[in-house]
Amino acid sequence: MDIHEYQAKEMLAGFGVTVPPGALAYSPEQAAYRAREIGGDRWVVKAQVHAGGRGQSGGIKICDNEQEIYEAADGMFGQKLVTHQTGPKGKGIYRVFVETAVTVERELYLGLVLDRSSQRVMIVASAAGGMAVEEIAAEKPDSIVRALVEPAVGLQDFQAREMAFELGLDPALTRSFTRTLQGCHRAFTELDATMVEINPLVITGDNRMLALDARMTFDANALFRHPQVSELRDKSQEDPREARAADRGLSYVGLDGNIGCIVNGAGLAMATMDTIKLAGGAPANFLDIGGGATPERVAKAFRLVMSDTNVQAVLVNVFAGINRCDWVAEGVVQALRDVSVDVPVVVRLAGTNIAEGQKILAKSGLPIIRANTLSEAAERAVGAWKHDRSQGFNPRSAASANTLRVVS
Amino acid sequence: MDIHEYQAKEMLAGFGVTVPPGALAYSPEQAAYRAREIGGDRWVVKAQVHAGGRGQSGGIKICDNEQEIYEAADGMFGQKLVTHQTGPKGKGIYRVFVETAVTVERELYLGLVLDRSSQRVMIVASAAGGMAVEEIAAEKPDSIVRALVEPAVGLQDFQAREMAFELGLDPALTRSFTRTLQGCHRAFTELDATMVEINPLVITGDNRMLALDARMTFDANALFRHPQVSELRDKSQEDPREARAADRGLSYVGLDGNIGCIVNGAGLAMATMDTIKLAGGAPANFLDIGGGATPERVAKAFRLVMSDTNVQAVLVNVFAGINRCDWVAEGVVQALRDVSVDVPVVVRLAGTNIAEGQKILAKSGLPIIRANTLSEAAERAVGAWKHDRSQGFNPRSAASANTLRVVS
Amino acid sequence: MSILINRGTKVIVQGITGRMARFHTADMINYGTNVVGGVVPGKAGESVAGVPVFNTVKKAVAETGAEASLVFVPPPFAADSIMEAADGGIRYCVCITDGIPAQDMIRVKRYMYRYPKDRRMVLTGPNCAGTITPGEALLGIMPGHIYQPGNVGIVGRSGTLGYEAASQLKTLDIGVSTSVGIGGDPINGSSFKDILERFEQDDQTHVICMIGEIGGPQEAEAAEYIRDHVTKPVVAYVAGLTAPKGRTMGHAGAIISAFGESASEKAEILSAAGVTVAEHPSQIGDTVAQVLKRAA
Amino acid sequence: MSILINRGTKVIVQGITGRMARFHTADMINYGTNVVGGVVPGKAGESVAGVPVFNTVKKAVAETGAEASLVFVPPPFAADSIMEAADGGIRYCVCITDGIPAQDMIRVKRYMYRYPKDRRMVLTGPNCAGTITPGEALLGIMPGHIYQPGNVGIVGRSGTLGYEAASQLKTLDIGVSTSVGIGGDPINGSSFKDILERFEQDDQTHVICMIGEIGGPQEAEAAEYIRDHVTKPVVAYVAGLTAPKGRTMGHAGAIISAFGESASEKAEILSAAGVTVAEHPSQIGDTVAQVLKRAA
Repeated sequence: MDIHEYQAKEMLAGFGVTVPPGALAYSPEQAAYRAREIGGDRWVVKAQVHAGGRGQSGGIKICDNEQEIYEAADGMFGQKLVTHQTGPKGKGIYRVFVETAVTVERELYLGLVLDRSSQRVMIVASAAGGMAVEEIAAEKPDSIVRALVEPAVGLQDFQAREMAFELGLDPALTRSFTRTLQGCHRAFTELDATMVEINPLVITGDNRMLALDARMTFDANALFRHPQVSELRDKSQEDPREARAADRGLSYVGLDGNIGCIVNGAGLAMATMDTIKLAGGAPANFLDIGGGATPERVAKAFRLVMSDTNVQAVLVNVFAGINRCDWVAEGVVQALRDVSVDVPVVVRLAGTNIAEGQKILAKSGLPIIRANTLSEAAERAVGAWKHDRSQGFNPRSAASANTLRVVS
Repeated sequence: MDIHEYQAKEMLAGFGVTVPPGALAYSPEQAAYRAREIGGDRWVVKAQVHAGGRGQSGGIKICDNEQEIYEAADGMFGQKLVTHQTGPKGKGIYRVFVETAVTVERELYLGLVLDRSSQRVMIVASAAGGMAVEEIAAEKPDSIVRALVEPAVGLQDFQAREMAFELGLDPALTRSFTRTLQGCHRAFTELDATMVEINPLVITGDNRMLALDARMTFDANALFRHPQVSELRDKSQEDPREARAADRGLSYVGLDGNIGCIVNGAGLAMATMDTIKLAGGAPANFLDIGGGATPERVAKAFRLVMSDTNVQAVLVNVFAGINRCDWVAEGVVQALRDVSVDVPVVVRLAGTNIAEGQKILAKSGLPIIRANTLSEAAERAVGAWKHDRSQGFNPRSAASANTLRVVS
Repeated sequence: MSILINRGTKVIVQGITGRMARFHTADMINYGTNVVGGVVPGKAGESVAGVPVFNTVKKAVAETGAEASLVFVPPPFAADSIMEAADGGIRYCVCITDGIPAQDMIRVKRYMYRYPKDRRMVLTGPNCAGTITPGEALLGIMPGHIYQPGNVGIVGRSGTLGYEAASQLKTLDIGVSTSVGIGGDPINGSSFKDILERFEQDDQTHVICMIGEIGGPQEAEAAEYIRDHVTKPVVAYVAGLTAPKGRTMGHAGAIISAFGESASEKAEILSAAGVTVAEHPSQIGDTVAQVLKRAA
Repeated sequence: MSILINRGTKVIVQGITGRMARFHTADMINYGTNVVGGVVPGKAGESVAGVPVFNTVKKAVAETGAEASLVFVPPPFAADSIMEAADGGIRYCVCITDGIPAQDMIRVKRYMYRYPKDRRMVLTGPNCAGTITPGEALLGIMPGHIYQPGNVGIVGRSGTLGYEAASQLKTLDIGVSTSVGIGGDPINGSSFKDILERFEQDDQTHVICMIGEIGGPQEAEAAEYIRDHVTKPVVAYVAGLTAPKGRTMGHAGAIISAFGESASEKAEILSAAGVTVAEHPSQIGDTVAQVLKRAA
């Protein structure tokens, strides 16, 4: 789960990380008013969206007076900010953060992540702050210093000092860096984060260390013990389809293709997508319906997949283990009776009671295209989609012999 | 460092341990008034002293109305409570705790200690609560269950459950026990305790689990990070001489004998006491003056030792390592000139520059009895004391040939 | 021979009174697994599918001699249950639970290392389908009938994709020595490498089939291990060719976040280490069959 | 031979710029110890007693090849410094600091175990006088001149009582192979047992002299170890015959809190394990002399 910059800063400040004075605004008027509250004579207005790369995309403006602040904020509110991290659709700006501008002498990078290799928390720092960590890794790999946190004792001061000296900080800043890093680490572990990033971590003209930008992401599995983090969820920043899927216990990721996928299990879902690709098609989505392929779940899955207007064929691939195939087949038939599906549907079932399952599909009278193996399923789905296309059909507006039409 | 029962309960309650409603009082009037605040129809008035065994010594009274509370408290205030843990002098009662009386179905014992064998925190519990853990260990050793806390991960719920089931608790109480134990453990580690004891931990008539009595002691070495614990120190409960010594950086323990000891190093101090005993005498105190035997420190030590009116001879035993003997000898001479010492003084110096040290003692003109070895020193101190006694002198009131008299 | 479990392995189920656990306990017993009991705090004295329930793992081990455990406990309490198993004398634990916080798993792994190697519990999962030695014992939630006894060792991160592989093999009349699901979480009990090591030492296993997916360094680490230490032929498939970078696919483990974590990079690394990589997920069975023929 | 340190051991001093540390660094160098540097964060470039100061232990080890370290850092920061030494490649660390919180020491000990045995640091102390191999090297704060080279290994909890023993030996013209102070704290880096094990394996050590005191289980554990594993004669003295139960004598370690922790109980346990116990503290030297004569 992602949160906004201002929320991350507020959290980290609670753990002893120093941040510039700032305040949130929901309107241009509020932005100008809050700048006066903060005081100073130079401010930064920052669009609050769940994505990096705001600076290059007009999401960050430096202002010298309240009029400029008003105008900067006014230009942001209600806009979609498109950065290299948002995808082409961009993310809506509904909040801006007004912050005192500081004079920056040096920019550092500081990040904490779950490192899967060591199965520990890893600290990554670099003297080359201000650019994305991927760029740093590509362009200045030697500037990166790393440390692993021993889970038995947590991050030790000496590790922070070692990094600080590697970064070339003077003794006073070494202490600030240690405090900052220990604060980030405590926030990371106490709040079950999966990532904490301060980029840039700046050294000001008066030799103070400040977190100029901050990002945190959280372990969704651990939200049960952090209601205060759950409260920070901002659905305006999420893909509405993915968010809706998550609310229904399905795992959905929208893609660019046009063959919708309904699969049980993440690995099999990816393999299904791969097979579609190898058969010459393109998957419209990743969708894992999870363990219990109940009729309700299958129906929800169909609704979700069909809500993507690019979808021109649907491939259902369910490997029934615990759930017998006959039961899953009933679910598919039921779903197709309940949900409006006007594109070809290919169903591949495997596992327990496969014969009974096939019989149910056949008996249903629905124009379901059946397949026995994964590759057969993919080929038939791609074939159905190509056939429609070659016939000049727009399958979402017209019916064809191969097309299923069930209206709820 | 010890704290009072009511303070321990307040702390543990902050960590989720359930305690009966109660309030502190500094006078009998306040005790009666606070009982009304608490409500209920039966109360316990408990003397707040740093010692166990209050019940058998009149430090705990059950009262049925405010008059009884007033009288119980009135009988306690200003008294010295003598229990098997206080020593014969007892401890002064300056605060009483008024608590709602509860109906007790079962009494358990729960203790957390630093276990030196495993070098971990050990949990000790017993179904035989209400008596001292030493008695439980002697009389019902089979009732004791133990668990060690793995420092890398802390106390786990399963460990608490295992104990609870061993204690024969039902599932609902198993959950209460787990919460209580986890609370105690968090208090132990977060506050750097060396002991947390709930005895008895009771199960009430309505199947609730309450801490009826609680004790905590803290690691003096860790107080620097717990100012809120330091604030709970109650000097009225400490031996004034030991407290004064501690304030001066000396480590002093009063004993029953009459040969005062001034030694550098705890091990050597104990060995010196042992030697006195083996020579037929009895040490009046343990006193470790620490590393730097400066004249000021030695003077403080003499003042402290002489404040014990039982002292009839003083043995100084300093093994000079870093501090050369000549320097220590100067310190002793200086101290004897500054402090009124009217009993025989035996000085044994060893280590660096011993010859120079001896010369300084001899030259001082003070009637210092010198010794070269530990046993010689002890024999001479015991001899001087016995000689005085056989001459019928009361060395603290009259002078003798062997007695040093220096008035500041 | 087989790895991790066999016909004799005495099994307990932690959280046995839950709906899913009851179902799978019965299923495991039907398969022939030697299930000897269950553990649910406060439910000692009850019985599920004919086996007794105990309050603690220690008690269950003392009474039944249990050696293996299946954890079916909800995410907030699962880490505690795994540690209880490790402390209670269990030698092999499969954790099915999906959704355990990553930091809990870091702690669990740290905890298991407090025990000397000769009594350190082996954990597979969490968030896995379990382990099966076909014809002998099933410790998990997979459908037993799709596995045929034989000498291909399967190890994979994904549950249903593992079923797909096993059923492709069965269609070709190829059997499985043991199939191990290591689970899809970023921090898990055993890695590919840990299981490969066991298959390498197992006489019954002639060929190893490894089913990876995008995300994480495990496949690359496995490749290095195979290159240096595995003498048996290894077939691999890596799911997620079509997965975009930076998007989580279904479970926290499946996200491409660094170089070498995409399916094609992993396939390349495995090939370079001498592994026969199946390009299509539907060719896993055929590829194993070819390698078996070559090895024969 | 000797244990832990010798003439060649390269030593750094952590916290070298403190007043006490400066004094003892000069003292150690005068004694002949191979002090090669010091560590104080932020003071790189300075020098103390002719040796360079570094910002971190890692840097000091990289630049000087240091193998041993003396920690002179104030109590709130000492645990961190010990861990820095353990992580920085130091093989043997003596911590002089008195007053480290017990929980910090529990963490330090847990931390050291993260390293495999072959690169795990040995720690003695905290709250100890240090270690000396007479005539070769001194790593601590003891007066070097009271130790004569020879073949009695001394291990003790108390500093000045250890001096007392060494000087009694010197008076009798008996020398010391190595003398190790393990410190008076309840949680310490090395126990009697750990050091006895080293003396047992050390050719130069013919007789071991162990100086215990009241409180804690270490002497009883040592007795058991001596009975089962030590072939060399052991002489022991236990201070605190006159110490009352339940009162702390000078440092947190010296408190009798359980059965077997009083001086007389400990003496009895050691005797039963075949140790020659000196009854009087002033007889430590004589007792060692007798045992040496018997052993010769």
